Amino acid sequence: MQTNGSADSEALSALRGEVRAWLKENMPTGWREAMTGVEQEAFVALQRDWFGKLVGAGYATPHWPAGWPGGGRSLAEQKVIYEEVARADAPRLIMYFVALYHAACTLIECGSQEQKDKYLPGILKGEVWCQGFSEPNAGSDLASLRTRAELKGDRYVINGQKIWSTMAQYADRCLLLARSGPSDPPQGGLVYLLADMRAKGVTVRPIHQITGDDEFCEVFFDDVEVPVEDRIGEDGAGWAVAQTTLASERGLTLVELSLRMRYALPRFRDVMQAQGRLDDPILRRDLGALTAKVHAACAVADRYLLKRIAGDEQVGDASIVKLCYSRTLRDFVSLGQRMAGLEGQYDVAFMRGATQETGHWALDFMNSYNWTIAGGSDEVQRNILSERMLGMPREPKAWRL
Amino acid sequence: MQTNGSADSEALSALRGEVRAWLKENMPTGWREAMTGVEQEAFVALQRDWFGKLVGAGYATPHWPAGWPGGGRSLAEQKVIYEEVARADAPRLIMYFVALYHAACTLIECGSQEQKDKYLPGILKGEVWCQGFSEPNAGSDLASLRTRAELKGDRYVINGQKIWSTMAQYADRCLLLARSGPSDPPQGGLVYLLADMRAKGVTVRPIHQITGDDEFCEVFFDDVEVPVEDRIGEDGAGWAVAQTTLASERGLTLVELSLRMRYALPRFRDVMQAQGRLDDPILRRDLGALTAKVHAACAVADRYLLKRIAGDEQVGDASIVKLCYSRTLRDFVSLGQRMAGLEGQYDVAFMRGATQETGHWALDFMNSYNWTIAGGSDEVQRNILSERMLGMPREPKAWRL
Amino acid sequence: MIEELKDAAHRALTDAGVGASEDKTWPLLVELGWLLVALPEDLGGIEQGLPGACAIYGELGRSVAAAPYLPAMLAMEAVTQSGIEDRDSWIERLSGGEYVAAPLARCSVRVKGGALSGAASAVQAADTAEHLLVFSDEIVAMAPLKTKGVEIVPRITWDETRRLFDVRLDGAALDGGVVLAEGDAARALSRRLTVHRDFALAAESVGAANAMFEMTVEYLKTRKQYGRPLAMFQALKHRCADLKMQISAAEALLQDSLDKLDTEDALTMGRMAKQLAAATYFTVAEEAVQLHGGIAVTKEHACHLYLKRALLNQHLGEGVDRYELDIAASVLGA
Amino acid sequence: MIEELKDAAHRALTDAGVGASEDKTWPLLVELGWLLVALPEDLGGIEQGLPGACAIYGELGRSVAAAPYLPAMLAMEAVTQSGIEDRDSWIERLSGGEYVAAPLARCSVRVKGGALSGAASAVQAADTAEHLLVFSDEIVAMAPLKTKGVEIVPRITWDETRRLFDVRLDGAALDGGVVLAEGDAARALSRRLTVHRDFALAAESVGAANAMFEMTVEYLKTRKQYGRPLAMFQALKHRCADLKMQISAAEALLQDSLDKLDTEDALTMGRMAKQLAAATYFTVAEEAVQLHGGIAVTKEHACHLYLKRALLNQHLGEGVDRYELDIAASVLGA
Repeated sequence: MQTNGSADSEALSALRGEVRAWLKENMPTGWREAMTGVEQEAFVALQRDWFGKLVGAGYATPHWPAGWPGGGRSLAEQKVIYEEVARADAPRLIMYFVALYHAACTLIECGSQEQKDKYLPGILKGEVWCQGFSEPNAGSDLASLRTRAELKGDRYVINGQKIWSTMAQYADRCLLLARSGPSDPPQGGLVYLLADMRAKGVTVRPIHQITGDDEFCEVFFDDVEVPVEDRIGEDGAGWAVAQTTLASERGLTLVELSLRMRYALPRFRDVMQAQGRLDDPILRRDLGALTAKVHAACAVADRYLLKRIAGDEQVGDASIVKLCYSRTLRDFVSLGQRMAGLEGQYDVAFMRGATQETGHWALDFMNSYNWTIAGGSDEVQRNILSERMLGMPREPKAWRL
Repeated sequence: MQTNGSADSEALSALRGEVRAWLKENMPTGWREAMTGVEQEAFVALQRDWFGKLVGAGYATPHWPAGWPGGGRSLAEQKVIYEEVARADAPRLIMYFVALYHAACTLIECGSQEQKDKYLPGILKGEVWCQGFSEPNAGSDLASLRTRAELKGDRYVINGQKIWSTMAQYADRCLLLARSGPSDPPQGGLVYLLADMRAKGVTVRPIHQITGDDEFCEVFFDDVEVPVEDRIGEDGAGWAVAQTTLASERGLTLVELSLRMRYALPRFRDVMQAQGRLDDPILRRDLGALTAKVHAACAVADRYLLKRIAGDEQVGDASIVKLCYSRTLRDFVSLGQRMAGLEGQYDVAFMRGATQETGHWALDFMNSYNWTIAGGSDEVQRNILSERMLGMPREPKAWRL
Repeated sequence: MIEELKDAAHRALTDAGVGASEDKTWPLLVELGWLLVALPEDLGGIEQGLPGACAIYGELGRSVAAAPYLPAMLAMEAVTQSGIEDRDSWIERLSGGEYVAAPLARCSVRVKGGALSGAASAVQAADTAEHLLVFSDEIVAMAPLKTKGVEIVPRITWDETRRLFDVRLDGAALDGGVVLAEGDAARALSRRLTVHRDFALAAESVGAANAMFEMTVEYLKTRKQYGRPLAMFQALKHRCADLKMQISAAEALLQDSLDKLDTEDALTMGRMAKQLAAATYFTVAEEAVQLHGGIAVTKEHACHLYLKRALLNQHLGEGVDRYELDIAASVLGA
Repeated sequence: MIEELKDAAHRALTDAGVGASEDKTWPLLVELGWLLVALPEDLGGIEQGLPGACAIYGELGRSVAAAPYLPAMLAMEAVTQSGIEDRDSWIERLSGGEYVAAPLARCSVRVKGGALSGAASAVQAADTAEHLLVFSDEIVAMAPLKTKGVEIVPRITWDETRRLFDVRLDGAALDGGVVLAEGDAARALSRRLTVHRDFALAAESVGAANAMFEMTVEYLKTRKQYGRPLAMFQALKHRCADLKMQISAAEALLQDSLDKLDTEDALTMGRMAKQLAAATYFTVAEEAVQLHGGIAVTKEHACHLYLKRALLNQHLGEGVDRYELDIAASVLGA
């Protein structure tokens, strides 16, 4: 079913055609198979290669200001690029996402001119950044962040532990949120630093995931020094800067991911056929109900971006998009693993950089938790939605144990 | 599938045979059809007639002490009677349930000898009692009960409003829970009275239900006088007496109701056949999953009663039974109404004293709320279960607005 | 333009009240020109197409109004799209408020020797209408109802805001009626009407779900237990959040589809929109009653009107399961 | 007696630890005599029947232990029920801890000229076992594995606590093996083994679901957010309450069925017990991971062992959908 494009302006159509043609020419084929059961290094090589191609074509940084390669694109144009990447089932730039979006947008919006000059060119050259926000036992509760940043002369001395840092084992730099003062109000007392991952006292430990992958890491800071000039914003303003970081992808990721899910619907045909159940009304009924939900998830993500383009976004809208994607994804992978039967349990494919719709259903099922738990869990989204969008009262803040 | 009886002792088997034979002989046949679309009076006549027969046979009061007709039966024997009533699809004694269980058990356990002598014989003769616990805007929050009982000399003067009182329009007496003092602790300050429904100042207003029935009522008390000798227990002990009332049916009702659901499973065959979908794998798959749940709900209710018989009951057990029944019932009626299709929407049967498995699926669907909302809603059961059984902490009581 | 239309409809129907009768709402919608919403400008309409009509369906759903707007709009669409000579006079009659009937579920009608035979199911307004719009792959026609060979059987539903009938045609003459399309043209037009019907039911369901949900959140904010508003209890909040997300999804799918109507996939898009909207509305209704508690199972409260409509809407159109199977076929290519 | 057995097993397996290896748990269960649980007293067993065995399955599920107890017990049951002459020596070998293999999913095996052909699916322990128990309506036999015509294909699963294989027999000789039943007797014995297998999978699933659920509630009580333990958040409490109710239902159905095993409906009862238990376990696993959050998707935590077992258990036996269809047939009488 063709649902992209019909609403495009002529300019957008032209861009779409251009991106589609470029992808056809340049996209690495068979990358999924090549990433199955291999060591992390092979995946890193693929990421570097693909990153280089995209930067060269100007498709890696359409969201950067004009003047940078491919920069100055409107959100509508960025959306077209994301849609075409999803359509082509190109690799996601997992290793560079933090650098290209989180780091770059934070620098562009909140960094000094010196900081921009110092760091942005490096990103384009392929420096890898990681995020140091989450901590063990902190979840989405910023007030309980415990990594300390102590100002001593012209440098901060960092001690503490971060977790869920994507591909930190390859990172050159880290976006580090640390505590330099008391958490009163809860968002207060935080400082936002750009830490050197090669500095003395930094230890990275990859986390062994249940799928066999290890794309997330723990990062330990032991008397690590960060010069004051690598602080973004004022001391104590870390929370506000972090908001900029988190807002940087602007809904594009979920447009891409829901489209990937939609383009993967034919995988159900494959699994039904493999099971000899292509004509089974039971599976067909379930697939029909799911298909409507998948299309709806795409529509939700799509319309959210249109709202942003029109400047109409309302509080809670982003939570709807996230929750809708994550619940639909869970339905998607659940049905797939159900259909795949016993054979699906024998399919122990372990694929680097797998998205959630590889057709290896047990793997996809396990990977789906990356979207129901991480990046603001479903539970956090439900809190935001009910309290901020529906105006259902919060429990008074005074209610503490 | 035969799952009753195999665990019976010889004596229980004999009782089962006796009850079964009696029901075959005495049960009103075609009562469901006769109760469809009729006025309340016809239903009342059926109830009176059936009550008389059951009392005569000693099957109405097996739970009363020895000496009363059929009394002194063990819980295991009572269970056999309930099971057979469900199996026969006999009418439920809706109009007399409060008298036979709530009123009688409260009198037997907490009443004075004078009170027992005064009221128990009348119950056997067919006096109808109703319950006056719930109030508008009180739900399950006893602390917010507002009906006032003011002691003036040798009588209480009652003012207030009760709701959800089953068949109060036919009641002679009311089990009335009212406030005679402050609610500190929340359960405090309540008095338990036996009010005369014919007294001056009592007004009963039937509630028009969405199914067309009106088996519930609002009851208004306007300076109604109740003599002090009609108080059960001490002034202020109302909450404790009410607990006796509520515990009086001891799990028998849910044994009966889940069995009724199980015995009604063949109704799915009827609806599938009527829709020409008897062989449809979609419906069969759904029916298969439901069937296991229905049998499980029976097993849950059954084993709970066995635990009570053995004196092994644990806190929260009753909530599991209630929640399991109500959720399974919802699944049951949802599937039925789904299967019944458009024709099911045209089946606007309005049946007095309908249980939840009449095969009129839209009606059954609507009636199913009687079990997910009333008698401790699903939400209340989940609170009890998580806090009292699983030991998940309550929010501190000091958390009030 | 569509936003203005929607706002105006919202105001008018809010004034009329929830579950307002046909006597009240039919003259209202005729007077306010809602029958002209989709009609091209050169025929005297305001040319807002199906998206415009869906704005009205949504508002009618919001207020569970009783007026037989959908059959009238199907008839308008059928007549407009046809090449018949006296099209303008038909449009005039219909837009003037003459009642017309149409099936909201299956319709299997064939022509034999210039007369119609077959059955139309869940026909709204068959008792007050002059004509019945029938549409199948073989024929689309306005069939006279007050003639021999027509049997009209009332089918009372729990949803009292809709008067439905089964209509059986047994060699019913077409005199006074008109054939709108036959052969390939009938197939195309019938398909177009099916798409319209599915989107209409979707829009109505989304509107009703929204209204019922808002009513529920308001109730939870008002009603207190244990010294706090129910809306402060996190378990209820999370359930509301899930419902809001589901309604938003059904609504987004509907709106997104309406933006892209001219693709070849309109039929499947209508199927998906209707299926998801009706299923979501049912979920919302089921939860809304539970969250309201006892008051919702009394006739004093409006909840039941929405609940009964939700029950019915699942089964209109092709009915449950059939939609899902059709959608699956579009994915599986068979 | 069964309670004591269960407690002893619980203690022993708690000592062995979650997900303990076959090397550790197999000798343990042989030594503690768990293979004798269902064996009649006159054959040297402790005669606790299937309910006794299910107590052990439950505890093995609780600790996601790797030992191939189920194939061994199926073989014990098959041999015990057969009328073969050298029954006692077979029982001795098996109860002494000789590994034996059996299919945990479909088995379609036929006899041709004294040799076996067909396939057995999800065969546990086929690599270490001397014999494979095959059972179908046609034949029940202990087939030698280390002989010509036997192909053993390892099937690695996500659940690393189970070593599964596909075994294909192509005219495999029975020398050194034994036919346990043929014809009507085979049908009856095969049915009995199927019932045993279904109840075993049910018991294991219920045990695992309980353990995973308890682990989750404990975690929620310990872990704090916004100054309170997660267990105080009502939305999470209600989800836990629903899970507890569902586990209790699956458990009650299992226990209730085990009390009534000698009815003619044992096959359907086994179907229902397995279907509900496996589905419930899956739901519990899905929710438990979500409630644990990030830690549950790391190998440092035991959650994933339970999750992977839950995924697998759905598909063992007859597999999803097939159970439901069989149960429905028992209601519909066809």
